[in-house]
Order: sequence, then structure tokens, then C-alpha cells
Amino acid sequence: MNHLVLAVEAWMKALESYTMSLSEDSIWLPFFGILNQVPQEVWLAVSMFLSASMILGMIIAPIAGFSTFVERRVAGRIQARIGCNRVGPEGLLQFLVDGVKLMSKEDHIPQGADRFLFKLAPYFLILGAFMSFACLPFGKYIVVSNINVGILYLLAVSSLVVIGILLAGWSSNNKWSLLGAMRSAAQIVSYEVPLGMSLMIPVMLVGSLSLAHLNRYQAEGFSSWLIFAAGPFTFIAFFVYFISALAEVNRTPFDLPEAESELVSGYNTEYSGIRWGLFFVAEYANMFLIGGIATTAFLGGWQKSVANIPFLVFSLFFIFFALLKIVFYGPAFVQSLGRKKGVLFALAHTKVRSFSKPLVLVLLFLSVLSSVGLHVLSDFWLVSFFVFISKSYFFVFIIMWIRWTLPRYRVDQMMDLCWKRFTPLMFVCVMGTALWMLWSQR
Amino acid sequence: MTAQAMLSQLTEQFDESIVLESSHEELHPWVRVHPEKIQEFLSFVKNHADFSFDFLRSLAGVDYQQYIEINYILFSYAHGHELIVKTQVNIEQPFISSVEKIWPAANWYEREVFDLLGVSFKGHSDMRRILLPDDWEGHPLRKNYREKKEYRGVSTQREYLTGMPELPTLSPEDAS
Amino acid sequence: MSSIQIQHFDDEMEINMGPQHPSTHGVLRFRTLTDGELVRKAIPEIGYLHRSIEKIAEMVEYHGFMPYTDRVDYVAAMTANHGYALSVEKLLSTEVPKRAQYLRMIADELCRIASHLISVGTFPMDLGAVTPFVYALREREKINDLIESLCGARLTYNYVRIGGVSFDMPDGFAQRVSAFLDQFEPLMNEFDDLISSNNIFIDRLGGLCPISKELAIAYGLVGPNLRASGMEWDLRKHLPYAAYDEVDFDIPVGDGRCGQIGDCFDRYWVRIAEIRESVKILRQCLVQIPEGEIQAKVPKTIKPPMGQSYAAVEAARGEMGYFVISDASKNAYRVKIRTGSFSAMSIIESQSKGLMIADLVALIASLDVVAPEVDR
Amino acid sequence: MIKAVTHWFYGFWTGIKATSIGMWTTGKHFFRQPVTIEYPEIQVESMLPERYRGILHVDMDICISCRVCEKACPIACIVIDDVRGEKSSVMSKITGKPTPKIKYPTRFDIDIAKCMYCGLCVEPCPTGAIYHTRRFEGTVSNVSELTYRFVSQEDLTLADQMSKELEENERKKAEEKKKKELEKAKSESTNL
Repeated sequence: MNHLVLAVEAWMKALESYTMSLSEDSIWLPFFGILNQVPQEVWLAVSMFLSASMILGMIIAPIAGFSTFVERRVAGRIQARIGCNRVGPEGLLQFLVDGVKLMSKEDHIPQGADRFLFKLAPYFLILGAFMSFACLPFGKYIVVSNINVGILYLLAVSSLVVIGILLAGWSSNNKWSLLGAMRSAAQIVSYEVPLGMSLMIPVMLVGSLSLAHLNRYQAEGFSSWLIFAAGPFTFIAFFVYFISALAEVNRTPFDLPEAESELVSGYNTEYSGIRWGLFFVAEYANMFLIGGIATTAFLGGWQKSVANIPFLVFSLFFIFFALLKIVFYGPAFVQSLGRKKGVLFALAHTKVRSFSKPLVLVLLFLSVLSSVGLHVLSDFWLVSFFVFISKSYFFVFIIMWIRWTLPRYRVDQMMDLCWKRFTPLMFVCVMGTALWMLWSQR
Repeated sequence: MTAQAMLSQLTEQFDESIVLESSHEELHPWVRVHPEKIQEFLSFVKNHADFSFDFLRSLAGVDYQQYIEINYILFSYAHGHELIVKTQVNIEQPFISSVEKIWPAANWYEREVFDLLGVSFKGHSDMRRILLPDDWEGHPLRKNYREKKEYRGVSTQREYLTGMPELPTLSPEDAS
Repeated sequence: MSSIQIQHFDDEMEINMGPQHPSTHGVLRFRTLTDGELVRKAIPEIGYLHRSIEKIAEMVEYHGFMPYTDRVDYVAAMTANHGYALSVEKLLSTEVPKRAQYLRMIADELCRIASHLISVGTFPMDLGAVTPFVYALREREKINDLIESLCGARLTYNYVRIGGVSFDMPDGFAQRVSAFLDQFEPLMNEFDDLISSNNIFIDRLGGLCPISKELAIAYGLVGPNLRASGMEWDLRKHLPYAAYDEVDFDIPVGDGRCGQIGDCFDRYWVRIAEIRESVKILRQCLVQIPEGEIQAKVPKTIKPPMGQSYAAVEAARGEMGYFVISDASKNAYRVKIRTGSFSAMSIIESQSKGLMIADLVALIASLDVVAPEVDR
Repeated sequence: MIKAVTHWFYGFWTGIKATSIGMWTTGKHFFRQPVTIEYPEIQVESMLPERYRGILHVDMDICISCRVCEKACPIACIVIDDVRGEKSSVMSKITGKPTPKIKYPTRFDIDIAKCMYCGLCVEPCPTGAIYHTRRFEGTVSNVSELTYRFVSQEDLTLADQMSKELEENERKKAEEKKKKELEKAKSESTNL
């Protein structure tokens, strides 16, 4: 909070000095006069709103949209097919085009549906997903609001998603979506327990709920990461956290609420157009949230450590690959524009030639080199931001990889797994970390 | 157990009134049984040790215009021999007793024969049409069946689609 | 749509797993009466794909009916052709040349692998794993290309003729098939790893509605569904037709490896084992195929003598039998087609009591019921 | 009690093992090339085998209008009208020998929308006039456009010209016959 206050004071001083320098008869004088009377609290609110919307608009929404494209390419590559590569260089603009398509589609409301609740439901999901990014530390100075009850706030806000799904299922007057909503209510509520307990362990070790303190605790390189802090117990806690977070977000193997093969498409069967799109933006935002919390709570957030390098290599390689494709895309696009069939035709029919093996190796070497460079530089706030993003996006990739491998649990098996397997295991882990802390203090 | 031995044992087991005629020279040994005695004959044939026809392969109804003939194509996994049991049902009131109690597989076979040929089976648990919609008139596999031009306002003739002159499709009249 | 009224309990919900539903393969419909998730009664409604093929058989000549037999089971059309040809040849008592019999066997086994790949591919997709389906289809495409080079079509082959086959092997066909088989087996093991060792599958399918041997025989189940219930019966081995007696292969029988005998996992496992058996048969056929002409002397318009004949073939979904009645005219008097899916479908109603919806979907997928065979 | 605990841990172990095997098999696919081809760019027609049964085509100059294909088609989607004409011979693609041609088609329509590409019409054709091309893209805006009419204008004029020639020959033959009878009648009357 303090850096926001400093910024606001500096801004107010600059405002005053500017009004002083204005000449007496300039027409702007009354306007700036009023501006000076505005109290400091209002400016604080405006700056907080600006930083929040900047973080959400510039970082989360593009990442959520972009991961729809990444999911289709990952799925394609796993299933020995190509995936979408037509719109823009290698299909990078696909999610923008999807957004436009969804907006142009008619969002039909079924006849017997409860209209108000039907329209309200997706906003609960969006709310739940985006509000929880407020307390996530993205980089050295980049955090929306560094509240000291971080973990508690996260758990509270992420249960808004359940209300959204229940509303969607109930209000669309369709038996299948009602079944999907009931399943999701059971699933998310029951997986709150292992999720909460697994987040309790880092809180116990660090002693405070705030994510910033969690981060500072893991500052001295990767040996201080919380995943290794209490030996096997935190290690198990990390995996239980990851799996129950999967259940929180309805991703395979727990995608029972929108199980295509049984419930047609679960709670979002009756939705269409951008209203349906909102469900999916929320889902992908939630996926990135899981990655974010996992890195902050267990894997050292944006702190500088040698172990960040593999994550950096992973993301830098794909960034360089995409950049090279864009570089090759330019001339090819111009050349296909020459065929005088309009921009859209050119956009769809520009073929960038695929890269040969040695070129890919060169890219890999380049990304290893630059990631070591970044590691050295990572005191700089922008680099720490990039470290955090690449680390959490690695988990998003793992989630996508799991989706296209594992089948789906049955409802009772999923509940059985939660209550009979994870919850007792978490009791053991919490007890274990407590004893571990006692023993290490002596 | 050769076909001849089987048939001879069957004929002396049942008197003339039940087993009307049988022959083993043709491709498949077959036996014609009186319609009222069909349930008794088939349960005997299924449960008896040296026949044990435990597999009802198929139940084929055939419309011979004067009567409707129902063929029970039987097979025995134990002995590996087969037999076709035929009965003739009057075409005006086609009634016969159901064999669902003997082979549960017959449940759907009989519903299909009822649907496509109009033979209703007494004692069947759920006697209704299986393939065609319930309010469909007529039984398609009858030789005198003529398809109506449209069903509930939807035309069943293909040519209205293409606006083509009436192509010489093989209508049932000149087929039989 | 049905005339009888089903008495409703107060808290019962009637869900319509309608003709358009992602997990009923093709247009099948189940009116399920459920109490929340638990299915109290699932009433199958069929007939959405009824093309009255048996009526067409009475209006078309014997040769002309062959392409319609493809449409009886378009997932494995070759065995359907083969069955019809066998039945009419029995009437005409013509002797099919040895090379034609081997060609028919090669095409049959290729088709069996392709059909089992569809069944084994859609099974995990109904349980949520999408990738195995795509791997299975990738292999099936290779088989489609092989058969396309053999007879010209990918799905509705119309390859078998009464008395022989229409085309001989194109040159290089045998090498291409054995090359396909060599690369197919490691991919098949990889496909199987994704499923058989996966404990989520084993939990979901182990012990799910086991069908005992007696019940299977009573309901007329045939093929993999019967063998999964522990009954060792395969027409190719016990009533050999074509040249199956010159080829040795063994019959996989369900042994309750992940639960009881005859449960859904057994039905899945039997199909995987059968694919490996078919690969063995194909290898032997490619070696043993003799030289010779491929079509026996058969008149242009066939007029078989009066009589009836029933010939059965071991199709991918069990015994497919053609009961042909001829009255010495150029059209058959009556053709009754017996299919495996029709009887497999009739057992669902009694087996579906007390299942959950997800299990009902698994049961339908395990029985490998396809709509064209059920409705004909 | 011990068995329950071991079974409980065993559950975790199988879970981890199964997921890792699954992830390993799908993981291998990250390093394999995709097998699909991008259809509109890559010309598929050349990749099809030569026995491929695509859309039918009729080569009118070697069709002797014997109507065997019309009888063989189970759906009767081939409709032929022809007219008798002067005898001529065409080279048959199958036997390579010239085959006599006495009838000339005035109408040869195939309803491609109804055709099921079963190939039963191609087999009995004596001259190989009707055959399957490797074309499979037959999209049209109206179903009636799918009735391919193979008789072109020259075939019609050829048919008329041949039928006129046939009438002249018959008239000539009839006159000669009449003349011959006249002479025979005269010769009988003379030697009476």
C-alpha cells in the first residue's frame, strides 16, 4: 500500500506546482483550482482502481484468452494433429477472432429459463476468477493490493464460482444442466477442505496469511522454497493442493459438471454467444490463478533462484519461436495481400514455412542463454514479473496436458477420493509439519 | 447327432397333431408344429438333455399371402446342431403365444415381428411397436403393403425433392 | 411416443437421452427414469435409423442387394457382404475358389480391426479421455486407405460378389499390409497403456454390471459380449467358413481380470485381445494365399432354386446371420438379417436398473451397440 | 486393519503410476510430427488409388446403349432413351476389339444425388464407356443440378443422322425386295 500512497502524494504536489505556474487569466485556472480541492483519499481510490484494471485488463484477460489458443495447439500436438494455425502467424490471433465470433453469435435464452438469474450466472464466475487476482504478487512492486489476509481472501472469493455454476445450472431450465450444477456443487464444496488445509501448511511455516510474507520467506534461493521446507509433508501438500485445485476449477479428471459425454455439456448447455464465452474466460483465468498460487505458496513466487531457469527456458523458447514466426509472417502476408483477395483471405492463407531441425536447436540454445541472462538480472522488477508469469504458465501447461490424458471420475468415486484419501492425508501432513517445526526450533 | 436321428426322435416324441411335417434333406432340418402347441414343443426342445437348443438365433416371420409363417431358428451350443421350427398363423387374426418365458431374447424379436408383420404374441410382457412410430398404419413386410405418400405432413416420396420427372423406381407392384 | 403410461413416483425425473446425445453411438434413444443420478429404468427407443433393408431385399435382384448389406453395419461392412454372399452361395451350392476365400478373409480381418478400433476408441471417449479415440482413428484411417486401394471405397465396400470377389489384390498390397501390421502393434500397445493400466478406468469399469454366461446366452448375446461373459464360442473356430480352418488363432475369453467375469472391463479387454488375434490371422493369410481366379461361374441374373438357407458370419459385433428364402424368381422372397447389436441392445433395459447415468453410458459403450445394426 | 492401511497407500501408488504412464505416452507425442494434412491446400485427388469409386462419367462415343448399366443399378438412377440407327462399330476399351453399335442414345441421365457409388454399373459395361472418375467434390447449389446429362448436342445430331440413314437403307432394301418379287413373279409368269 505504501508505494501507492507515495505515488499519490507526488501526484498531488505536481498538480499544485502546475496550478501555481499557470498565469492569472488562463482559462484552465478554475478547472485546476477544483482539481486541487479533491481530497487525498479520492486520489488513492482512483490509483487503486487504475492499478487493478491495468493488471486485469493488460495481464489476466490476454493470458486467459491466449490460453484457449494454447490449449487447442497442445491438444492438437498430443493427438497427432495440427491445431488452429490459420488466423495470424501460426494462429496467434485465433482468440481475438473467437471473441469476435462469440460476440456476433446470438445469445439465446431458453424459453422456460429464469431470465434474470440466467443472465446473472456468468458474472459470478467472472467475479470469482478476477477478484482473486487482487492479492497475487506478480512482481517486485507489481501487486494490486497487498492485504495481510491473502490466503483467507483467496479461499473466500474462489467459492463465488460455485454460486455462479449453481445459478447457471438451475436457471437454464434443462435437466442436464441441473444435474451438472448439482454435481459441481458437491465437487467444489468437498474439495475446499483439502485445498484449504494444503494452503494452511505454508501459512503455518511462514506465520502470516499475507502472500507478500510468503514470498519474502522464500527469498534466499531455491533451498528456501516452501515445498522443501518441511520435508515430505509440504511436498505431499503441494500435490494435494494441485489436484484439489484442479477439482475446484472443474478440469479433467474432475470435469464432471460439464461432462460432455454424459451431460451434453453440463451447466453451460443452454448458453451461447459471448455469455458462453464468459464461462470459458473465467475457467482459463482460474487455471492461471491455480498456477499463480502454486508458485507463490510453494515455489518461491518471483524471488530470484537458480531453479527458475528451466521455467524461463520453457517460456522463452516458445516466445522466440513465435517471434521468429511473426518475422517470417510479415513478407508472406504482404505477398499474399498481393493476390488482391482482401485482407481476410490473406490472413487465412499466409503459410509460414515450418522450421528445420537445426533452426529449432538454435532457438533452444538462444533461449537457454537468455534465461541465464535474465536470472542474473532478476532483481529488476520487470524480470521478476516475467519469472512469475512463466512459472505459473508452466502449471497451466501441465493442467492442459493432464486434460488430454486422463478420463473422468464418476461422482461417487470423486467424493470418495476427496473424503477418504485427501482429507486424512492432509491431517497427517499438517500434523507432520507442526512436529517438523517443533523439532527444527529445538 | 445327425438331423435324421433328431427328427425321428422328435416325431415319435410328439404325436401327429403337434409335429405336422419335417424334413432333413434340405439345407437345414426343419419341423412344422401346430400353432397352439408351439410353447410346449419349444420348451421341451430347449430343456431336454440331448437337444438343449439354448440359443434362439433368430425369429423370422414370412408373409406367404395365404398365411404368415414364423420360423424359430434354433442352435445348441452344447451339441452344435441346429433346427428350424416353423408354425403357420392365419393371416386374418394373426395370434400366437409368446416364447419370451423360454428365451428372453425373443422379447425384442417378437416385438419386431409384431411391428413389421402384424403378428401379435399373447403373454408378451411389452407388446408394442419397436421400430416404427406407434401411429404408423400398416405393416411394411406384408406383401400387400403400399407406403402412403406422406406421414404427418412429411412426404415420403423422394422425387418431390429434386423436381425431377418421375424416374421409373421399382415400386412394389412390378417387383412381386 | 409410446402408448403405455409408465407410472411415475413423485420424486422421479424422466430424462431423455435422446436420439442426438453425445454418447449414444448413432441415433439411439433412452427414456431414463432417474431419481437424481440413479437410473431406475432405462427404456430404449429404437427405429430412428430404420431403412427397411429387408423390404428392399424383396424388390431388388440378388446382385443388386449386395451394396445394401454394407449399410446394415457400415462400421464393419465387409463381414456383412460376406454373410449375404455365403447364404446365397449355399442356395446356389456354388464352390468359391480358394483365392477368393482368402481375399475375403483378409478384407474381413482388416475390417474387424477397424471396427474394434472404433469401439475401443469411443469407449474411453465416453468416460472422458478424448485422446485414445484420436489414436484409434489414426490407425483406422490407415486401414481405410488399404481397403480403398483394394476395392475402391472407404466405408461401403461392395467388394464381395456372390461366388467370389470383385477385384484381385493390387500389386504391392501384401507388402503394404504387412508394413502396416508391423507399425500397428507397438502403437496398439501404446494405446492400451493409456487405458488398461489407468486406475481411473479400472475403478470405473471393474465389476460394472457383470453379465453371466447363462444370461448372455438367454438374451442371445453374441461375439465379444458373449466371449467376455466366459463363453468360449467363435464362429470362425467352431463353425469355420471360408478358409478359417487353415489359420490358427486362439479366442480371448473374459476372465474377470479387473472385477467379475463379464463386466464392462472384460468386454473392453476382449476386443483389445481380438485385435491382436486378427493381426495374427492377417499375417498367416498374407503368407498362405494361393494363386487362382477370384470369381466362380455365376449366371448374370441369379435365379436360385426354391428353398431357404441360413448362413452366419462372425462379424465384429458377433454372429451376423442371413436367412434367405428364395421362390426361384430373380428377387429374394424374404431376407431376415440377424445382427449382434439388436440382441445386445435388448439386455440394456434389464441391466440398467440402479446404475448411475455415467455407468449407463459406460454400459452402452461396452456393449458396442451401433444404430444401423439395431434398426436395419 | 493393516491390510486396509496398506490398501489405502496402495491406492496412491497405483494412481501415481497410472497417471505417469498416461502422461508419458501422451508426452511422447509432443516430439512426433502431426499426421493430418491440410485439405484445401494439398490436392487430395492425386493421392487416391486408381480403383477409387468417385463420381461416374460416361464416354458417349463408345457407348453402344446396350442399357446393361441401367438394369444393373439397384436404385435405378440411370435413365437411357435411344433410337435405332445405322450399324457402326466402336473400339471397346475392355476387350480392345471393335463392337457393333446399332442404337444411339438420345438421353443418358445419371442422378448422382441418388447414386451410392457401388460400382455395379461399371462391371457389366461391354465397352467400358461408364467408369468412376477420382472426383468426389460434387457440391452444387440445387439438388436437380446433380442429375448429370451426358448426351451432348453432337450425339443428338449423330443419332438423327444415323436413324435417317437407317430409314433410307430400309426403304432401299424394301424397294429391292419388291423389285426382286416383281422379277420373280414376271419370270414365273413367263415360264408358265
